[in-house]
Amino acid sequence: AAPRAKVRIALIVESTVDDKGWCQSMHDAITAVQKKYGPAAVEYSYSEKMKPVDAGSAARQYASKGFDIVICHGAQYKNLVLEMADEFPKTTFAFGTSAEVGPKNVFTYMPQSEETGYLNGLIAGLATKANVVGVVGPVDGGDAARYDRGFVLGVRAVNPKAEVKVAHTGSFGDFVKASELAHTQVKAGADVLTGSSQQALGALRAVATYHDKPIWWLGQDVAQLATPERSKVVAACSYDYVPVIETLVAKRQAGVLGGENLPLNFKNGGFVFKYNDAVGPVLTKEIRGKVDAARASLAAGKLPLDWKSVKF
Amino acid sequence: MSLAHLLQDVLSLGVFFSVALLLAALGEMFNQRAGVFNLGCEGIMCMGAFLAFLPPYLVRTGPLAPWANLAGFALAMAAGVLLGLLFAVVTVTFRASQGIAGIGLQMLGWGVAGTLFRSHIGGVTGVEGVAAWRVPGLSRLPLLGPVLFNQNPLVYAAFLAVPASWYLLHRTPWGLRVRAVGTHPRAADSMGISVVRVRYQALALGGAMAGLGGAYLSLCQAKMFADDLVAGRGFIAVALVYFGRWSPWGIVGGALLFSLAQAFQLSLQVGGIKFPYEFAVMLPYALVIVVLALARRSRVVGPAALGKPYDRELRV
Amino acid sequence: MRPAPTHAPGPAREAREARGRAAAPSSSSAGDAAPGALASGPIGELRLEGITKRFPGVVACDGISLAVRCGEPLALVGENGAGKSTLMNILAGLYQPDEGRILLDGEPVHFRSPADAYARGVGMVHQNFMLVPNMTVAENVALGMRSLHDGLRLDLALARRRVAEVAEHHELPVNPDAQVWQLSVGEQQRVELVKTLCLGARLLILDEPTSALTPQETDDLLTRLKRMTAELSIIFISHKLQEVKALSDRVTILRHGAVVFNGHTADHSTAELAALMTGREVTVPRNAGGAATGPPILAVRGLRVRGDRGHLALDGLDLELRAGEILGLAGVSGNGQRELADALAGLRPAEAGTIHLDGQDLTGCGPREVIARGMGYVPEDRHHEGIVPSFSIAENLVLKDFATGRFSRGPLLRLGEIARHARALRERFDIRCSSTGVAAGSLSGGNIQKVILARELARRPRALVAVYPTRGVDLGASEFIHRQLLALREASAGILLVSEELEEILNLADRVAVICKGRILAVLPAREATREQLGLLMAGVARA
Amino acid sequence: MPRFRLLYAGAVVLLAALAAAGAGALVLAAIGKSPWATYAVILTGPLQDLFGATEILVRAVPLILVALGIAISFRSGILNIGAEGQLMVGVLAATAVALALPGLPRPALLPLCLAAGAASGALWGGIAGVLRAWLGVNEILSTVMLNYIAAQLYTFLLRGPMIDPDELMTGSGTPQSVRLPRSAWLDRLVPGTRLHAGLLLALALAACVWLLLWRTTLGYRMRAAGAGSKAARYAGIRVERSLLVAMLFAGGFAGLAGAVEVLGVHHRAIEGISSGYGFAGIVVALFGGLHPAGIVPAAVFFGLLLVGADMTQRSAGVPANMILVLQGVIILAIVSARMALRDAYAQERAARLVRRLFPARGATPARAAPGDPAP
Ligand SMILES: Nc1ncnc2c1ncn2[C@@H]1O[C@H](COP(=O)(O)OP(=O)(O)OP(=O)(O)O)[C@@H](O)[C@H]1O
Ligand SMILES: Nc1ncnc2c1ncn2[C@@H]1O[C@H](COP(=O)(O)OP(=O)(O)OP(=O)(O)O)[C@@H](O)[C@H]1O
Ligand SMILES: [Mg+2]
Ligand SMILES: [Mg+2]
Repeated sequence: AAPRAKVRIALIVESTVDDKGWCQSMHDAITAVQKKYGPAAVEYSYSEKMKPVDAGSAARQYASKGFDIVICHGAQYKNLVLEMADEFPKTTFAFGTSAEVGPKNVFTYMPQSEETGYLNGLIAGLATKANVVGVVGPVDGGDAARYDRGFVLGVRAVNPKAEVKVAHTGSFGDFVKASELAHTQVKAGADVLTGSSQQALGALRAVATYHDKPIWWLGQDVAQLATPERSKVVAACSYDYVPVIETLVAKRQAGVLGGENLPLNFKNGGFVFKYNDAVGPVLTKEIRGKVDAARASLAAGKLPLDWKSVKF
Repeated sequence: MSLAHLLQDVLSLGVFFSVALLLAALGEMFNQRAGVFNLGCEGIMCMGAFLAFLPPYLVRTGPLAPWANLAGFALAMAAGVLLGLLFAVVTVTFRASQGIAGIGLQMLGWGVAGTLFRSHIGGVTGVEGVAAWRVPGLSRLPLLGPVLFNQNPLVYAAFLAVPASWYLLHRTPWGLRVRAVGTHPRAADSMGISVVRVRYQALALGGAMAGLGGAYLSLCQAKMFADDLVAGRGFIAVALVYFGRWSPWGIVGGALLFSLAQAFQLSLQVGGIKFPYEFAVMLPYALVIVVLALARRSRVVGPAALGKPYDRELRV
Repeated sequence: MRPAPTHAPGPAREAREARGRAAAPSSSSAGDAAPGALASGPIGELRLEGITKRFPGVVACDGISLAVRCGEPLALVGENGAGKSTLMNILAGLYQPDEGRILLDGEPVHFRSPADAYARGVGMVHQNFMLVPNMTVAENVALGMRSLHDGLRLDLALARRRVAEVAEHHELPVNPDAQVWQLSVGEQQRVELVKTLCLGARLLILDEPTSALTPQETDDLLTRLKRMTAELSIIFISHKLQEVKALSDRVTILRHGAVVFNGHTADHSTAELAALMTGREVTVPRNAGGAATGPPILAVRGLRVRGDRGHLALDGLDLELRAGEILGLAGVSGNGQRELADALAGLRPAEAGTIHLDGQDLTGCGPREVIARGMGYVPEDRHHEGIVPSFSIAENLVLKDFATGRFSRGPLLRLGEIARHARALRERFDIRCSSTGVAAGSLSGGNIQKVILARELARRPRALVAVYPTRGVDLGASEFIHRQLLALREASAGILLVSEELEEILNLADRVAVICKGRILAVLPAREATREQLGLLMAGVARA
Repeated sequence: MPRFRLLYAGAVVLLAALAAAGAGALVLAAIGKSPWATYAVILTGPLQDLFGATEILVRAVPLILVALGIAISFRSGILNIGAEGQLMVGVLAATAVALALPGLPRPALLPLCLAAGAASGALWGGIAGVLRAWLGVNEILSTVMLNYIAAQLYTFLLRGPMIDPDELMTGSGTPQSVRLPRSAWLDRLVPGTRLHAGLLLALALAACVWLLLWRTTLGYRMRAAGAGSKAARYAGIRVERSLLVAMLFAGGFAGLAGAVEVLGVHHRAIEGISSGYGFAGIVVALFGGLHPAGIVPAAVFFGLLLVGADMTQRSAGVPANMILVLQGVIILAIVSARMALRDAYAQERAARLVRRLFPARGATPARAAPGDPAP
């Protein structure tokens, strides 16, 4: 439902809103909501490249200028949100990833990204001819850690013979290193790769250089389906924060300023998943069948994933 | 997978990864040989990476498309020359402190590239880039073939630049002037060599090479551009000059050591290690330090006038 | 090309002047453009008119006018800081004058860089060597040869040939392929000379060329220069008036940036010249004391020490220094003097042998312990080893004692005491400076030497090692330094005076030890030693 | 002459400011933003309210601390590029101590945390010091490399041994530590702002560094070793030891900056805590002339720049990277200008030029005035 009064939303991100990854998905959701309700109903402003200390001043500036909802899009902003929540009790703050329940004017959100990883893992397990699958991880933490583990579960579920090679660049933003890692994975025999966070684009770009080889990529963001490298992307799934934003707006209108955790999963529509129909024969009927079935069970909440059990 | 196979992969990837560092470090070597310490190498690489990426990004099809990469390299080098000259104005003509000016240049290069990219292109964007070029015949050699002769054209160019740099430094009049100006500028000046001019030239050349190193990153290695694509490689290139003790051979050794270690640690991770991956990521950095600490041979001190602005009338 | 005039012995200046006037102003041919064609005789008359050069805070040259007539060796003398080097740097194109002009055969010339000066035949051998140490002799020469700088390939063979030609023509043997840093000071001086000639100098400016040379090398150089006057004009700067007398026809004296005297060398005695230079009577201090009888204070036995290049620089050296004596250590430089001095100061480890100071074993001690035991050291390289140039004079004066109770309280420095100390020493040692707070590096060479000496003497050392203490120092300051050394001797300290100047050693020392190839060849009472005998010993030709 | 000097200084400063502003404006024009509006926000934005003003100081605190250490090391002849890594190690140590001893009373815990930060930073810096002093490894090389190693160590510890157990339990898995006990927090100086007692510490330490460098035997020793290592060695100073001590100080200060940052601002070890203070600190140190009295204002100026440029994003829509452009051009312009201002030779030359161009005013008045016949 459209808000009764104008809502002012501010977003604080660590990289940029066009990073085809973590930050862009939130930005896209807010602009989608803004479009839906009309710019008269939703005002939106964002700050990019915010180190935690800068985020502190930006968030406070937003709050004191009367923004209603201040979203600090990263768990590293947790403290400053908790601190400011005391000082600005009338403002709604939100940050994620976090599964904790915050104070009464703080929402947290947590993508249960093992689900997206699991679907991609199913495809990888079925699509690999070499039975070697590669994961280009940034740092083993947060939603990336969950995605990677879900991915491993997915591969194992359909192809116990396949080996999943998980490696990390140690950085969220070093594209060149991600590219180096992807090349190393390919040389080591991997023919299906995936990766998370913005650095993954470096890996995707590396995969795309193997034009004429059957080497495939599974995207952790549907924006990747719009890149020139899309011919390598078999499928992609990503976070859809639109429900989160709508919830934030609706709850605020209803007088609830926080105190809840909003998970993202297939069940609540927090994820989108897309095949790349143009990718050709690699996307077999079998794959579609298994993935669709799994997606249905996930959406029904009937497929628990014990991602914590995966060690690598 | 066989050990030989692994070795071949590590070697060929190591060579592939080393080129940006190698080019930038060779350029920095010329700067330092002429007595100027340019910590702004990183910024020049950023600009190089960005500008090299522009033509192939803008001209993807059409009759001009095949030339786009070349235009990219040319732009990157031209920008490198300009930034090198800017640095020369600041440090040679105004004789500003080189270390701090270098950090300024780094911020400027990174900032301009990032700002223009952000406001005119945005996002993270790939380009077709430059493909590997097999040397006919040689590429079929066992082991060496894939390692050395199935690489990007710029890889060959960079490795040819090593002996070329040596020749330039030690067998040409210009090299003689550069070495003199970096060791004993007053002596060079007293023989009618213009210290200022030689330093400008060296900085222009160094800038061009750093720009090319950046172009390698965006057009040959990552084949994409993103803000902060260079991510500190310029600083590593500067460190490699010290590692290589101002000699092209030492520098190529350092660049290879670092990149092979990088390729090795990635292979190690991909092979499934049993310790926290962070320690694998540290490996190349730690290795460079350890090798130097163990080498400990005669302390080759750098060009004697390194870092010291020169003025004829200033008392030494 | 004119026939080379025959060498005119003695003060045959009328003949030379006549030749100079006759010389056509044909001397603008590019320096080395035509290899093989060596300097085509002296250049014409060179005139400096009203040259003024200011540096921040000083007027180094204040309206100086000067003429160098063709083929007439001119000597330029003056105290440290009088402006000699500055003036010559202007003539050589390195500095631009603020005012005034240079005329070559009446025609104004403008030297924007040394290259311009060389192109007109003006070349300079600088006070500090202008050689790139990690290059070969040929490379150093090639650096200045314009004709080699066009192509892509460096034609070192041409440079080598050129060096060989010049070396042969002027009988200045040098090895074109030697690395400069491996050469001795004397050899480097020769290389400088060859280099300057190779680049086409026909007016040769020599800024204190002899200050680092041994007596033999000096004599040798003077003979060669004398011979060269047949072909070249020469301006010669030196603090040693005997050399001035020996070489020059005319002498110009500068003081405080202005010409105070201009005349024929032959018409004046060295004493007169010295008085003109300093503005007062200069007497040569001499050691008048009897033979030292004090107990041995410094004893060195069988000392073996390696030099920088790994060779055995000291090979079983024995030496004994008594309290209250000055022991002169004579020798050609490079025979282990430097290493001996460093070893005595604890800066160089001994491979074998012992060093005892005042009966205590100092072998293996670092500089800190050695200093604490009362050893003083006036090192050779005053700019780098003697002072911290960017530190103030006051700070430099306590470089060895800042941590003692006198200058510090606990961890804190006693700045007041340090300043007082500096003022007192400035007074006592006549250090010429605007204040003791200025950077020591900004002082002239002689004053830097006084700072070092003041620091060392104020510590009342038991033994003092002084290496070339008056090198490059003007007459007045030398005299002063010599007096101070004698006074220290009176205070019954032992002094090891390392010098290449036999005058200095014979005037000051009680005994003379001659070092050659890392051993002491002989120890003689100074009264009995003669120059000739010492010269032979130093060359390793004779035994005592 | 004094009038000329004033004119000269004015002209140089004006030219530098124009050059910097002009270069920045060029880039701003290239992205279609108004230079005037942008500059106005940068220079005045942060000063509009108390919070903005205090934010400047919040940035200045770590900058001062890092720069003080850099000043010590540069003055002692060692170029420390490794403050970034030393700072991170300092964050880790301070956090570890605070978390290990949460029961300690505040007067014990807080100093202990600060000391741990400083000590660990010193240790990290000391590695480079030992490598340089006794193994001849160039410190630029080693400190650059050690920065990367520290960054990995940082994530390793925060992801593994030091991670907040809640993060594991809830499955968020963010690499960050538990919130520090309140007894380890630095006091906030102004309510409603983030300005913390670290500022007082930084100012006090600035005074101490001045004392150390110019008033103590230790400082004398380090400066002597830095300014003339050979002469220092000849005078009995153990130069190697001085280098190490200097690096210990430099690392210690950077480590302390990390500790202060975590105890004063963030209250837990998180990713991205440094904000590049390690590099900015070098700039501040050199800007401040490697002297505490210069470092403090330089840090405040940089704080203004950081906060102000950050605001332009929100109020003028300028991309975040523009901050870097402006910092870059300002640094280049100011270092050039500073040289020109301090360089007596350049000043002389300018004076000469003026005399040559305007002979009537420069050279002749003394001579012309008396001889001037009255019309
Ligand atoms: N580059 C310079 N910068 C500042 N002052 C200088 C410079 N060169 C020389 N001076 C000053 O100018 C004066 C003349 O110096 P100059 O070197 O010409 O003396 P000099 O006669 O050669 O002395 P010496 O016998 O010691 O070589 C001195 O006061 C000196 O301190
Ligand atoms: N020249 C020096 N170089 C390096 N370190 C020194 C030097 N002089 C003293 N130190 C060290 O600095 C510290 C304090 O210096 P101080 O000069 O007060 O020591 P000290 O009491 O004179 O030394 P000691 O009496 O042990 O010989 C001591 O640990 C000392 O060992
Ligand atoms: Mg002189
Ligand atoms: Mg004591």
